[in-house]
Amino acid sequence: MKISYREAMREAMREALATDPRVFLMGEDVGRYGGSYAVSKGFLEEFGPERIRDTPLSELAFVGAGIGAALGGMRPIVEVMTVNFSLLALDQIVNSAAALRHMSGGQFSVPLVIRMTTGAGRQLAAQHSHSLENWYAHVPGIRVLAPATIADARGMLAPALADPDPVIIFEHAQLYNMEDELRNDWQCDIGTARVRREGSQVSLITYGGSLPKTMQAATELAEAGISAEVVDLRVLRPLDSETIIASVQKTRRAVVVDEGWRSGSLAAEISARIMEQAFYELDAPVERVCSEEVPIPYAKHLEEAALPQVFKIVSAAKAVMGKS
Amino acid sequence: MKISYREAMREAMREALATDPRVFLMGEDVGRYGGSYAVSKGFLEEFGPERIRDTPLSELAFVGAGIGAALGGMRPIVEVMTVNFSLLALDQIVNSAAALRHMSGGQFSVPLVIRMTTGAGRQLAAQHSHSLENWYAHVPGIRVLAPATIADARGMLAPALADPDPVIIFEHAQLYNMEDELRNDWQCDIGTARVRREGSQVSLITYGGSLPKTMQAATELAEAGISAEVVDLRVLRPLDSETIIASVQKTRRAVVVDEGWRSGSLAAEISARIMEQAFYELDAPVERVCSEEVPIPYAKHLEEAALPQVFKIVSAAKAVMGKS
Amino acid sequence: MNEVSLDREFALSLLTDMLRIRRMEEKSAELYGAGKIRGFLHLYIGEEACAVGVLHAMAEEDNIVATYREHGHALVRGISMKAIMAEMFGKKEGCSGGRGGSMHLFDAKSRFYGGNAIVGGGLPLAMGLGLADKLQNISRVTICFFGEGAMAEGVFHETMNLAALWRLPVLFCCENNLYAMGTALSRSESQTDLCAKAAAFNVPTLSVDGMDVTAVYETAKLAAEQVRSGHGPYFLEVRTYRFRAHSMFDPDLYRDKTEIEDWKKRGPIHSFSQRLKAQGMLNEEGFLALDARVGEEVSAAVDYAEAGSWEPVEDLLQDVVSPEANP
Amino acid sequence: MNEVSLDREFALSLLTDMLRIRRMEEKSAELYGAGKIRGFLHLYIGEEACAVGVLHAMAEEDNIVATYREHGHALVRGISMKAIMAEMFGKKEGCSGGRGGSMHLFDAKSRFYGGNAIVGGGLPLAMGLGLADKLQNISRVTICFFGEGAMAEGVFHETMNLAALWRLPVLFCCENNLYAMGTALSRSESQTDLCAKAAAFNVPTLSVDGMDVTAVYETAKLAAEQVRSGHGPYFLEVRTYRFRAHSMFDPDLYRDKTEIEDWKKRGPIHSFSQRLKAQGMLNEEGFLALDARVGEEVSAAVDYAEAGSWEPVEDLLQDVVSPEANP
Ligand SMILES: Cc1ncc(C[n+]2csc(CCOP(=O)(O)OP(=O)(O)O)c2C)c(N)n1
Ligand SMILES: Cc1ncc(C[n+]2csc(CCOP(=O)(O)OP(=O)(O)O)c2C)c(N)n1
Ligand SMILES: [Mg+2]
Ligand SMILES: [Mg+2]
Repeated sequence: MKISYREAMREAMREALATDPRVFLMGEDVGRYGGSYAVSKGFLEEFGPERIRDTPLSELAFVGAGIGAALGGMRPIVEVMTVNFSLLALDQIVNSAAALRHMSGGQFSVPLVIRMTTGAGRQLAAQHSHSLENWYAHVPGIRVLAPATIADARGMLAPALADPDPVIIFEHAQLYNMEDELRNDWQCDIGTARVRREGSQVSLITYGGSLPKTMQAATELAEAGISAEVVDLRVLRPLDSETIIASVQKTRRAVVVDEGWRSGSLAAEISARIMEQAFYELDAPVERVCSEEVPIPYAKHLEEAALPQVFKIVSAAKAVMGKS
Repeated sequence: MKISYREAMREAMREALATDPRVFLMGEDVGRYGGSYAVSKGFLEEFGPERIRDTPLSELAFVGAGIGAALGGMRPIVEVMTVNFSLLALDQIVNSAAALRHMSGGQFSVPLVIRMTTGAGRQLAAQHSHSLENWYAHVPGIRVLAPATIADARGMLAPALADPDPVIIFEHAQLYNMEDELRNDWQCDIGTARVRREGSQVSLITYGGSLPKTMQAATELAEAGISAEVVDLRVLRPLDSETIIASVQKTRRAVVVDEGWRSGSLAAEISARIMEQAFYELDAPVERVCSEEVPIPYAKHLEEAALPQVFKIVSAAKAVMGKS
Repeated sequence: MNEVSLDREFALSLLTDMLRIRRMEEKSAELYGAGKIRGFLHLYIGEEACAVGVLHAMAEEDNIVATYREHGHALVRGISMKAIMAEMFGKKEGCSGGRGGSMHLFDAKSRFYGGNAIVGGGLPLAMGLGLADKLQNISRVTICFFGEGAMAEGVFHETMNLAALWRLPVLFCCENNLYAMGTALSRSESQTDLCAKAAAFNVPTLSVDGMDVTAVYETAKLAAEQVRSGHGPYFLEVRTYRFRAHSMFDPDLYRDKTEIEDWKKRGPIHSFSQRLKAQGMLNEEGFLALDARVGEEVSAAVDYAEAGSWEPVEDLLQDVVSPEANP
Repeated sequence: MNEVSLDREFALSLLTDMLRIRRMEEKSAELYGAGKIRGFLHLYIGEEACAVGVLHAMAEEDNIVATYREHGHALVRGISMKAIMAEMFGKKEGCSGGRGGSMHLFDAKSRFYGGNAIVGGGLPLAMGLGLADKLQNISRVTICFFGEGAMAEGVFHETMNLAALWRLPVLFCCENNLYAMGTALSRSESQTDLCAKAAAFNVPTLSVDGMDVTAVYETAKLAAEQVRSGHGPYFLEVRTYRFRAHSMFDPDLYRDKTEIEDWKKRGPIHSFSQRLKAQGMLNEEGFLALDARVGEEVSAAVDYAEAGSWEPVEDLLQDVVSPEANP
């Protein structure tokens, strides 16, 4: 059966709410409004206002409340409407959620899941188009997930809720309407990267909203006679170096695709790791396809120019193949 | 004459306050208390409470006020006590200060300087030891400086205040008591990296609080017969790739030293750029010496173990020389 | 306020401005449907009396800080409808060069400091503008618009305290339309008397019926005078209602249709034109003529936007930092 | 409150706890000078009646959230002086395994949720603990300590609103010592009546003399009862003063020496022991004996800390994430 990414995420949440009384959902407009991306539509009626909690516009406090509730025995899912607004809550995430276990010498843990949408592509301009996954991936003490397929949208929440530590789930806004077959084997781990397409000549390494573009690029590359392997990171912290390195050792070439701004991107981290762990097996320097270093502009053609696109991935791959 | 980093910074501020009536200083305890690191001691008496403004504990609002005041014709210096507390102000920095010029189609600019201390090393534990320079260096629209010498502490503020765009200055807390001769040529640009020690066999690339450690490592390497060049980035955004690449092209080997946590560090960006621009000239993969991925612990021996240290730099350099 | 006798010319200018906002936005909604305008589009329909009443009470040299629901404020403040429409089309001729879109209208000339899509984001910025004026001994009011939803944000609290502590010349204008997206005021604030919240900072407050444009005007004038004469900040609550959904993505299922209908009966344009007619200042013909003129302005704006140009992609990286930036 | 007749045993337990804090901290300051304790050290000396009065009014199952000035709270709550001292030494035997230090004392057993070095950082956390209890129908009070300086932070505003809106069982206890580092209350708040600030959220408030330990106790008990019986949050202001500098780095130049001296005259230990003597519950000998016993506890704690072990450096990466974490 084909379902959308939105429905997959929603099913995952509904299952969690239905099976674990400790789980509740909290955030701006998750209840009465139905979720700003309609992921929790109908939940208020189904689970009631105690478990589907609309919050005022108070990102710092309700994220902090999620931390406290997790400490207090609950399994909160906190929805921060978008990563853009999560800047207001970063203090609680970095200074409390991520640090509490360590600061307390292992006495306390924070089993909290924070979901937020991320990314650009809908002409929402500079303040609504951030991709700050790498900021979060930088912080010890949290796990960072980027489901990019229907199966991961369906499967990642349960292990995230079972994780004794804070987990951030990034849902790229452009993925919600994506539809695909949900097979029975959607249950998954939250520790490993996955090869989404096998190939032999170049590794295309990506995550989240850039996965569909990268898959498309691989198809186009195949048409041009280049065999590209696509690695979906899935888990941005801790990174699964093994899968990345294994792929690069096989293909000897890599392009990293990342919607974050280029400087200081997650793509840089991947590139550095490949450098450190597979330098002597590389036939060409690793390339990055990232966002241009500009606050994302509103005008459609400029926004498109600012973001990773299929043609850019294709031409980067050709370049590392020496075929530009 | 020998002066301390603190005095150099202080002289720079005093000069700015004395010569430009648009300049004022604002932040927690900058006035009556004299600055939490005593950088502005005596300023309240000298310049009065209108220009040396103590603020309540309201990081988001007073940083935002700095943005507004800059828009309104002033040249504010906002002191955020430490980078740890700057998390509370990130929204204003990223979503307003950095984006306003672009969002307004170039109509408005924000000539604001934000100073903050950064770094660990004084056993202040997990919530007071962050090195998040790379987060800031990731954001288009701002300039990020890391004065690491007495001359830069003295010289960087004036061009930062003259910059029409927001500038963040990171002062590593461990540097304040460092003393050195202040020569007459302290005036400087805020666009380039600097070779602090010439060498031929390996480039040690670093910034901020890690510079003294790296210089020390270079000395020890020299004693071991290895000629290390030390590059001080000085400007973390925009990065001066040219100086970095020129050094690596000469030495063919590099170690990046960065107090940030390893994953997603600025060191990763440097490594990725070297990969992209000097791959074929490298004799060995670029190594990174970063902080361990742990909220910085209180106990002295553990804190030391978590941070870059001279011996780690030395052994990384030897490793890239194939002499580990 | 119905009793106050009005200068006809002034009254008509208020009505005209409300109509200009209304018609421009109705057109925008249509163009959104047609894919000409994209991104988020937050309509101000129903709330026109706020921007019109308040901004008519301001002086030319005053500063304006607004939200993502700012078409009306931008227009009344003097940004041409053409430049606004072009901006929403993403054209180079737009008031933000096409980079900002509906949520980021800017205009240096009229001291319009934007359009801000972070709820509460404009509050400290406005306070800082006030600080700059105070430090430079400039007698000017900065007016900051925000919704009642923004009052839950910590930044509201921090900003009010600082503005009051430093006695800054800022007029805080809360457009209380009772909803923040789908969240009703009573479900987001433990204290729903917004003036009481503001008063806790020792800031004087006033509340006014936001469906009555002259009441808004008079009240804002009073508040602005206080601010201008150096008494520090003022808090003004304008009680209003949005007739449309929060944005074009909002199915608007969280409020009663009857509630909306009740408010519409008190619609600011409708009620004010009725009143002018009753006072003999306007007749139906006059209204239609006015509306027609506004319609022409809207058409001209759309034509202008349509004819505008796309900024070359090569310019993408312009205006991120200043070109004169060292080095 | 001087008139209330006291149970002797209870009175002596209050006095003892205040003395334990005082002597432990005096020793800590000495050890700081000797380099045994490092990092930031914020002394509570002068404020002992707050932690002692409030925490004696709490039940064993209640939750505690404190600040970086929390030695006293940790001790009164039941963390052994040995474990606190070892923590400040950075030893493995410390209550946070040596990872936290003075600002991050934790103890799961006594539901002591730390030590937080971000001003205001504990507020939403406490509110969340209250939420967890409410959702689980657990009758428990979460008490959150913070300074008056924290009330300027936006997070105070957001937290109070949410706690009040959701009627959460949280007792917010502001230790108003009049200064936030070098910033006097009157230079940081436009409204210096802190109860008025809290009342703006429709939260009931009480203010009490923080130099009078039994007054604090009685008032906290009253407030806690309200919270426990399901009436939602309560705000308690404890008016106190710190006799020492903000931290060991603070030269303390921002307040009058006479102000400090005046407050010292009302010192909580001094005044309470005087009162017990006046009521015949204590004599000088008794006091000295008590103090000697406390001195022994302090010595034993120091010995324990001194004899403690350093965690092996190889364990550095432990307790960053759970070892059971799915890989
Ligand atoms: C910090 C932040 N959080 C959330 C949002 C998403 N959001 C946009 S508008 C809005 C409601 C704001 O309500 P209000 O302040 O009352 O203004 P109104 O839309 O009613 O004019 C929300 C939640 C945002 N833009 N910024
Ligand atoms: C968010 C944040 N900003 C600034 C600081 C630095 N700082 C530590 S304590 C303090 C003063 C706090 O005063 P108050 O809340 O009154 O508590 P007190 O120290 O008087 O007990 C400041 C400014 C901090 N730790 N956290
Ligand atoms: Mg509203
Ligand atoms: Mg205080």
